[in-house]
Amino acid sequence: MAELREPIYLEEKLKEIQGTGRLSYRSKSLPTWCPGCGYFSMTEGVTSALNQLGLAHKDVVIVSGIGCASRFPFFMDTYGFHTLHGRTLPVATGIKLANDKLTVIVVGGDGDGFAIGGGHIPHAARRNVDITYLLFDNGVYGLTKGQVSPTSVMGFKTKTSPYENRDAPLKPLMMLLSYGASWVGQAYAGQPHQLTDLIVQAIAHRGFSYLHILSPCVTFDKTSMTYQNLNLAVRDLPANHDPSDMIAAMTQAMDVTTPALGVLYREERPTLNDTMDEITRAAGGKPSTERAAVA
Amino acid sequence: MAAPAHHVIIGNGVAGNHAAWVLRARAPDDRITIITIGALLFYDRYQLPQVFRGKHDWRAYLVHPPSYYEQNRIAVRRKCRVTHVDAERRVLTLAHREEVKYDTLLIASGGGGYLPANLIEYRPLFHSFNTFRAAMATARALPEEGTVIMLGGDILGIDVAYNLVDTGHRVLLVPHEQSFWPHKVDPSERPQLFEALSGAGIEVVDEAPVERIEAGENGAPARRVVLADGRELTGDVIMPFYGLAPALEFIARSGVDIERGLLVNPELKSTDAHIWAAGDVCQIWSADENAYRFYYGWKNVKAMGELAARNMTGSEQPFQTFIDETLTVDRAGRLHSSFWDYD
Amino acid sequence: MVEAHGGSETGGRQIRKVQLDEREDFSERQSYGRRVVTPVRYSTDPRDVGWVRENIPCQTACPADTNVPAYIQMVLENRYGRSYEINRYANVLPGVLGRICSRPCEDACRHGWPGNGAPVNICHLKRAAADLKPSGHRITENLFTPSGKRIAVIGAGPAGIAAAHDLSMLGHDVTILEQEEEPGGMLYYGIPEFRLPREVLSVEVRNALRLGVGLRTGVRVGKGEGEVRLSSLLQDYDAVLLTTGCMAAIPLPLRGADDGRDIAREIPNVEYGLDFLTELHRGETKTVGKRVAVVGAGFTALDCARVSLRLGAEQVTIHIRTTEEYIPVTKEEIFEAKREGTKILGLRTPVGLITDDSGRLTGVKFVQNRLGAWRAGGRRQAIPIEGSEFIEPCDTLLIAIGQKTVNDILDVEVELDRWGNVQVGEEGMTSVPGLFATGDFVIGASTVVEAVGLGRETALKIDTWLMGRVRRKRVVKIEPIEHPLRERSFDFIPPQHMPMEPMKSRFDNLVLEAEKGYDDALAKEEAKRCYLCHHKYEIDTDNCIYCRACIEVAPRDCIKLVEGVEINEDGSYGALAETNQWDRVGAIWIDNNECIRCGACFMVCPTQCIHITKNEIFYQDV
Amino acid sequence: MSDTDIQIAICGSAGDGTIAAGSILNQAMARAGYKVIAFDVYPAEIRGFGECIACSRITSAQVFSLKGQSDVLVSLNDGHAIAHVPEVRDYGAVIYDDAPISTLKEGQHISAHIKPAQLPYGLPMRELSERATSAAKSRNMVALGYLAGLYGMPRKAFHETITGKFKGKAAAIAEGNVQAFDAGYAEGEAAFRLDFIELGPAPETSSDAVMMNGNTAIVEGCMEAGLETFFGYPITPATTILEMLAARLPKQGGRVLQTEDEIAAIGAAIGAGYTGARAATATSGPGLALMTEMLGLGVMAEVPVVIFVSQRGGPSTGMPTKTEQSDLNLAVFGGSGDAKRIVLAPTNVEGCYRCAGRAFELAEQYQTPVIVLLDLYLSNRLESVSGLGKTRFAPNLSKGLDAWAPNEAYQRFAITDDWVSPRAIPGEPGGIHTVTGLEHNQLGRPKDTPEIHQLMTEKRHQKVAPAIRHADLSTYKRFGDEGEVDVGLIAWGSTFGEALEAMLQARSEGIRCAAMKVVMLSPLPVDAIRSFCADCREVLVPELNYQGQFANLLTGATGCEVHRFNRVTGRPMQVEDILGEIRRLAKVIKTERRFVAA
Repeated sequence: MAELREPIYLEEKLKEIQGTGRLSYRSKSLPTWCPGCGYFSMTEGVTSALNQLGLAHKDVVIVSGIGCASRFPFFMDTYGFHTLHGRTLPVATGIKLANDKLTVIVVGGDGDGFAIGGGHIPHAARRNVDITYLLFDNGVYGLTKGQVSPTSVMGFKTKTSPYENRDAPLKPLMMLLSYGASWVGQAYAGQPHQLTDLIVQAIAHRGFSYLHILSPCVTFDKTSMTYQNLNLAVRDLPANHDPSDMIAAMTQAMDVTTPALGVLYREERPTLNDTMDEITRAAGGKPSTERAAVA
Repeated sequence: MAAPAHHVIIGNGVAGNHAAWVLRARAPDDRITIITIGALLFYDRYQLPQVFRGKHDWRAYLVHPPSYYEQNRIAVRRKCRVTHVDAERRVLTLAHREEVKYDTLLIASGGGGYLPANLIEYRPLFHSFNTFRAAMATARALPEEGTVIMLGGDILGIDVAYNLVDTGHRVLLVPHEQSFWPHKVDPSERPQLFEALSGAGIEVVDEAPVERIEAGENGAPARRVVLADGRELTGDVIMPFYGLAPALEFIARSGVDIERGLLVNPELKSTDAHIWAAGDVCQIWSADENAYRFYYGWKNVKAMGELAARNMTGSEQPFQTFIDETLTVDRAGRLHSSFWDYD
Repeated sequence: MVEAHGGSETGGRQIRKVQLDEREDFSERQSYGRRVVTPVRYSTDPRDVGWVRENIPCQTACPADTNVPAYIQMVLENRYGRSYEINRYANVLPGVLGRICSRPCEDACRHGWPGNGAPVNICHLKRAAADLKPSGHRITENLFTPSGKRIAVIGAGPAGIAAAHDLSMLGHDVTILEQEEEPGGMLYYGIPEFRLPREVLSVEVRNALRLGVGLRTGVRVGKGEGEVRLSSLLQDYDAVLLTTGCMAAIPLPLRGADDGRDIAREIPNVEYGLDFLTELHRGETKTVGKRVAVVGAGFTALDCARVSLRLGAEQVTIHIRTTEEYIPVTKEEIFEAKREGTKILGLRTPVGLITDDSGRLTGVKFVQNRLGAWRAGGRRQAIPIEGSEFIEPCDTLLIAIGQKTVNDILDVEVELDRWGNVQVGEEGMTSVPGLFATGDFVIGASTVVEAVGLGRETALKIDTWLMGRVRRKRVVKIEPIEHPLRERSFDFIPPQHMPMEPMKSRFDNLVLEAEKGYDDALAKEEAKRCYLCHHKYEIDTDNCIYCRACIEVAPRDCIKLVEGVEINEDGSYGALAETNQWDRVGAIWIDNNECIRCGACFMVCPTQCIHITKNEIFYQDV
Repeated sequence: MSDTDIQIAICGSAGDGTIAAGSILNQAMARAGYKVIAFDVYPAEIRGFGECIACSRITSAQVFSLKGQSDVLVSLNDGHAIAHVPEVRDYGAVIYDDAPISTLKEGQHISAHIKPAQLPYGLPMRELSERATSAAKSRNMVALGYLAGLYGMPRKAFHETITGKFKGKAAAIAEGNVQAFDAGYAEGEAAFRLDFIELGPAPETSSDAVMMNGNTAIVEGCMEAGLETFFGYPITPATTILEMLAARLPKQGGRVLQTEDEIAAIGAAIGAGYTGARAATATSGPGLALMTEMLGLGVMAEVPVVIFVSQRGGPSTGMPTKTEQSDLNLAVFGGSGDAKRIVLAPTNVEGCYRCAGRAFELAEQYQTPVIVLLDLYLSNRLESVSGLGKTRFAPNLSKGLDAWAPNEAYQRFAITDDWVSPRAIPGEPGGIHTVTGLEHNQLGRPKDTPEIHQLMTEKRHQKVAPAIRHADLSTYKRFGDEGEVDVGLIAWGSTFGEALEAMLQARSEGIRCAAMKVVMLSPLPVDAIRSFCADCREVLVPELNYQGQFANLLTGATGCEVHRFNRVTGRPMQVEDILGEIRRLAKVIKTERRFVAA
């Protein structure tokens, strides 16, 4: 028997939503993803997060590659850079290196990130570039109309895996943990509240933060990573989970059948820009930050 | 500058098209739109009986070539049914939910075949002749030398009946008080008129109300009419001709006055300042008769179309009919109705 | 994506199909008082009250406040008994109104709105509930404790009966005084039996009075010999309710007949339709001539015409002052009359009666009219055209141009309005303390359902006056619904036609009912057509990700990108302010006025943020 | 009854199932024995927004291109379709949904735009779809059914095609679509026809003729040439080659791998080629750009490998779903250094099939990468192809170790009189050697002396020269009037279809003209082109790029002056446009003649 919810009164809700000012982070044009796409929760999540963190529109750059998710910058009212397939992280690194003050957010899908762009992730992670990487994992190629992806589950049938996908899917969370990402979390597009909360933490984190977002493709995956299945599968991290405990994080990351949502791992360590400053100092020069202080 | 005025005409018959022509002449820069439920451009309904003579290409019936409408910038919205007219906002709604604004509206939607209430349930068993499509359907359903049972037999029907007989078909006419409509025939004259029809080869049966109508099981005859007195008539098609009933459903709830037809003053303006009417659809106030009355026949309808167009564009003349409604039998014993005249 | 037809690919929910036809009948179980317990909220918030008003047009249109969607849903669930009870709660004569109601609800039905097709045959379903309820069905009444108050109701018409029932349910001791031999008023004496079989009427009337209402028939209230005085009643009872309706025919206003005489009454073959029908139903034998002319445009006029045909008239013509468009009768009724052979001629007013030397009527003189200004209720004025008189020959003339109240029964000073009807105040009371009045007696000739509604309303007002406080509050009852009960395919079901008696046999006698009523299959099929407007679809904006999956599957323009909403001065919602500008879209919202409750959106929502609630008017005892 | 020639344009928004409806129409009509040429235009978004047009020309006699004006327009989305109403001929039909669900402003409904001479056919598509499948998404099937019903197209063929299309999916899906189709079909049959569009009887088709598009033909060629390994990465419009091979190649023991990118794809292919296996990859312009580095390695190391390239609008990501012929330079010259390679550009679907097969022979015979250059239009264009399986592609043409005189030490890059060295493959005894991307000597050892680089560069160029005379491959061909003509057309790739059509029409108008197709772009059949130009008063080179890349190529190689006719609309060349150009040139010639005469 369905439970009875508190009444929703439209004008009150509208006042509340419009009052927050998060809508101002949206562009004017409506997103063009398939209706129902998990990526819509990205717009809601990121806009709310930027709003909660009170970041100025002009100080935010969103970088994307090729793929469905990469259209995101067009739906935001911030700086955006729509680069090439899989080549997002180098661009983002360059931007962050050139300007400390910018908040750089990279968005991409599983194909863009782990297939063609796979070679770039480990290096962005171990250098601890102070950027946020939002990876929307839908386990399939959407823009090329449905081919198998590196995170596709085994047995997944696509046009390019007509005899079922035989390759074991990547475990991105374990990869990122072992690559040395200093902040690793997981969220689910079907739970927008938590997603927003985690994006806030990821951006707030100083260093390379990786948020893995389970985001169903409603057009090309009707069997495996669907909302129906995920609704039943996902769970929150145990209340006693310690994000500083790599082993615990790994254990959670290993569980792909009932994905754990929340912050798996967090550590503080010098970012790429920090080390750049140190090298500058070691070479006897003046780091940009200090020069700024003098001026 | 203000947008050019938009004259919308509902109906694609003589009245509507003639009105459009006159409007274009009098208002070179205005928008003119004809809205019709049919799929065809304006064609000559008086030629329709030709379908029995094998004239089946609709282009042969067109009054104007398609280029005419482009040259005169007359938009013809075909296959569009008006479902509502909002006289307040001066917007009419089409069945596909498109809203069309108008500055002046001319209702020239003509009349559909009238059916007595007790026959309505048999509608699917009838053939009609009011459109090219209906005429073609009838022509296709009617075999060589086939039999037509004509119910009522208004003046339009009698024209069709003549053509049917001339093309070697058999016609059984079941008379009704509506026979010879819209002529008001004195009961005493009816026998000789039916005489004349019989003379022309139209078999007139004794008048009796229709009891029921049946479709023949597979294998001829296709149709059976059972009369109240038990008589049975069989034929290939049944064509009811009980006169016309104005087609006005769409405007019923828009506030203009309607009795049987749309009520208009002698200047053809309805009770709404922006809505006019012309043709079989309108009941015009006649001062001398102290009543709203219909005027039929090609000449009247054309005159109404022209007059409406003039009054829509500023003039103020009243309508007067040019034809006296006569129904005569000529020396050859053939009926002649003044409603048949046209040029 | 061709392959993507049907089903729900997007959503978090699995469809659970409801096999409506295979449900067992719960109505007995209901009568044992065991109900599935569901969480409920009662609201008096103007936004909720306004929602019900805006979104359940049928109930809003119903003078008796009948909960239409609820009882139709019961038909769907094969619970005819329960359906009947829901009806009976609002009006105690469902079987009767299921046959002869004027159906304001159907004119309002959302299914009849532009683009939605034809309205649901609500009235036929009401009758179906009455006809098809299980043979062992028990009536439920929730009774108040006895109050010790005594109330006299004058007149056993629909208003009187409805009031009497509700008053006695509220614990009062009620007595009805009726001048005729049978209770029912116009229902019994006005409406012909081929439209309303008498056994249906009497059973429901008796059921209505079973709570101990005293019924004294053949008792006239008035000033005359052997008539009960109103003044004495006022002394004997705590309250007296006048529901004597409009039992007098309005005389035919003829030119040159301004000396007060009513010529019509002096000519043998001229009768007033009301008297004609009343006498007929008192059991007198009535006859009509070959050509019958009826003047008037109400149900009475049509009844007169149809009765005349059954009495052997050959040509029956109804003459009306305006036109068919504007007369207050259902289109079905007009169609049936025409089908039976009645002619209806418009734009004419009778101005004189033509008689021969023997003083018998040979024809009626009419004047041609044209339509004039608009009057209340979409009626039109008819303006006579000078010099357009003409004569219609006829053998019988039946006059049914209206009814009025009879006030000569009052032996106390009561304020009247300019039409001679008694005036009542806010609390339903006349200028005389303890003397209440309602029904046609107050508003003039109207419809049965209006009378029932008024009777019910006044009963509550009397109760409030007697008890000194409001004991019944009108609130909105809100319950959660687990999943949609409808399918899109239901919307394509055509209206189910009422089975009719074949023409041949119709005229055999006066009692053979013309409408046969739905059988179970027809009723279920028709019930499927109901949108169940009391189901409210809402988007939980907190969980909405604005993905528009719902909009894609919407069958109409019913889900909208919203930036604001109008608020009416009574606090209810007005129109939604839509926008396509992404940074202005505050919410994706379901426009319940466009919504046809197909459930498509519910099925596909990825974050399961669409909820359904059942919103109904509920009378709370306080 | 008259010959059939109906062109149908189905227009909708991406996600309306426009393309799907079109492909079912094509397959069904081909199945019924008609000739079909079809081409789709669609946007990059998967669903919801951009404009899609599926255009099919159904004929009884073979034609070479689409008509400028369609006979029927089916609108699945008025917003997009309205703009295309003028592209329907007089007395042509416009089919649309006459029961939309939301209120429209005047002019937003297509019925407001149908010209007086055109004929409106409205039906409640969405409603019928919902009735049939209680969902709106099979609108396209309803519309298709209506079309088929209206013109009495063979219902059975459609049923088979639809069920075929959904094989492997839930049975309900196929059924639903068939129901929707039938719902529309019934409406169409019942509709009162006013147009004069006639569907003639199906022509007699040679038993082995089948409908296919360019990519499918490539796959057929690969299958028949015994392709053993294929590596690919999804990219429009080449993706379907990978998709089809993924499904089919394993059936005959071949192997397909979807690599993580184009760089890896060609790398793996070259590795496989080195082992002697027949190897290939497929991509589009952007992918080819990535591959050029590896391509250089292939040339340098003389490894046979075949690269199928389907061009799309560029530069950069450009117009992924629009056609263009602007990768000629990249294909012929792209890469670092003097990297000579063989480039074939088929001009029609059957050509795709033959070139695919021959490409492997060429690669082996001349031990070098071979590029087969298509474009999106040719990749997606459907034509009927016959003679499949008749062509026996040589199983192996490589000059093997047996061609080496055994008494000497084996030289992988030995200089021979035809510049092609005997090639040993791993596993062969006595053929041990090393290949490298560095410049090398006959033994394959790194060496950068002036003589070696001079010699080896010459070797890599000279060895491929005879390719223009390759057996059973027409690397060029002349059509139209023999001998001297006024106007001569030289065209390549997909554009040649339009060029030929235009030339034929020009002749019917009494203009003396001829057309030459050039299939091999590198090496270029220079002598043939020279003599053709010599025959023509004026030479016209129509192509779908701005620079006139082919005109540049052949002028540079032959020194012949040509008129360029360039279009970069993202759409195929229009026959009318070329024809106009021919008329213009012919007129000029005429006036010159008059001037001379006077």
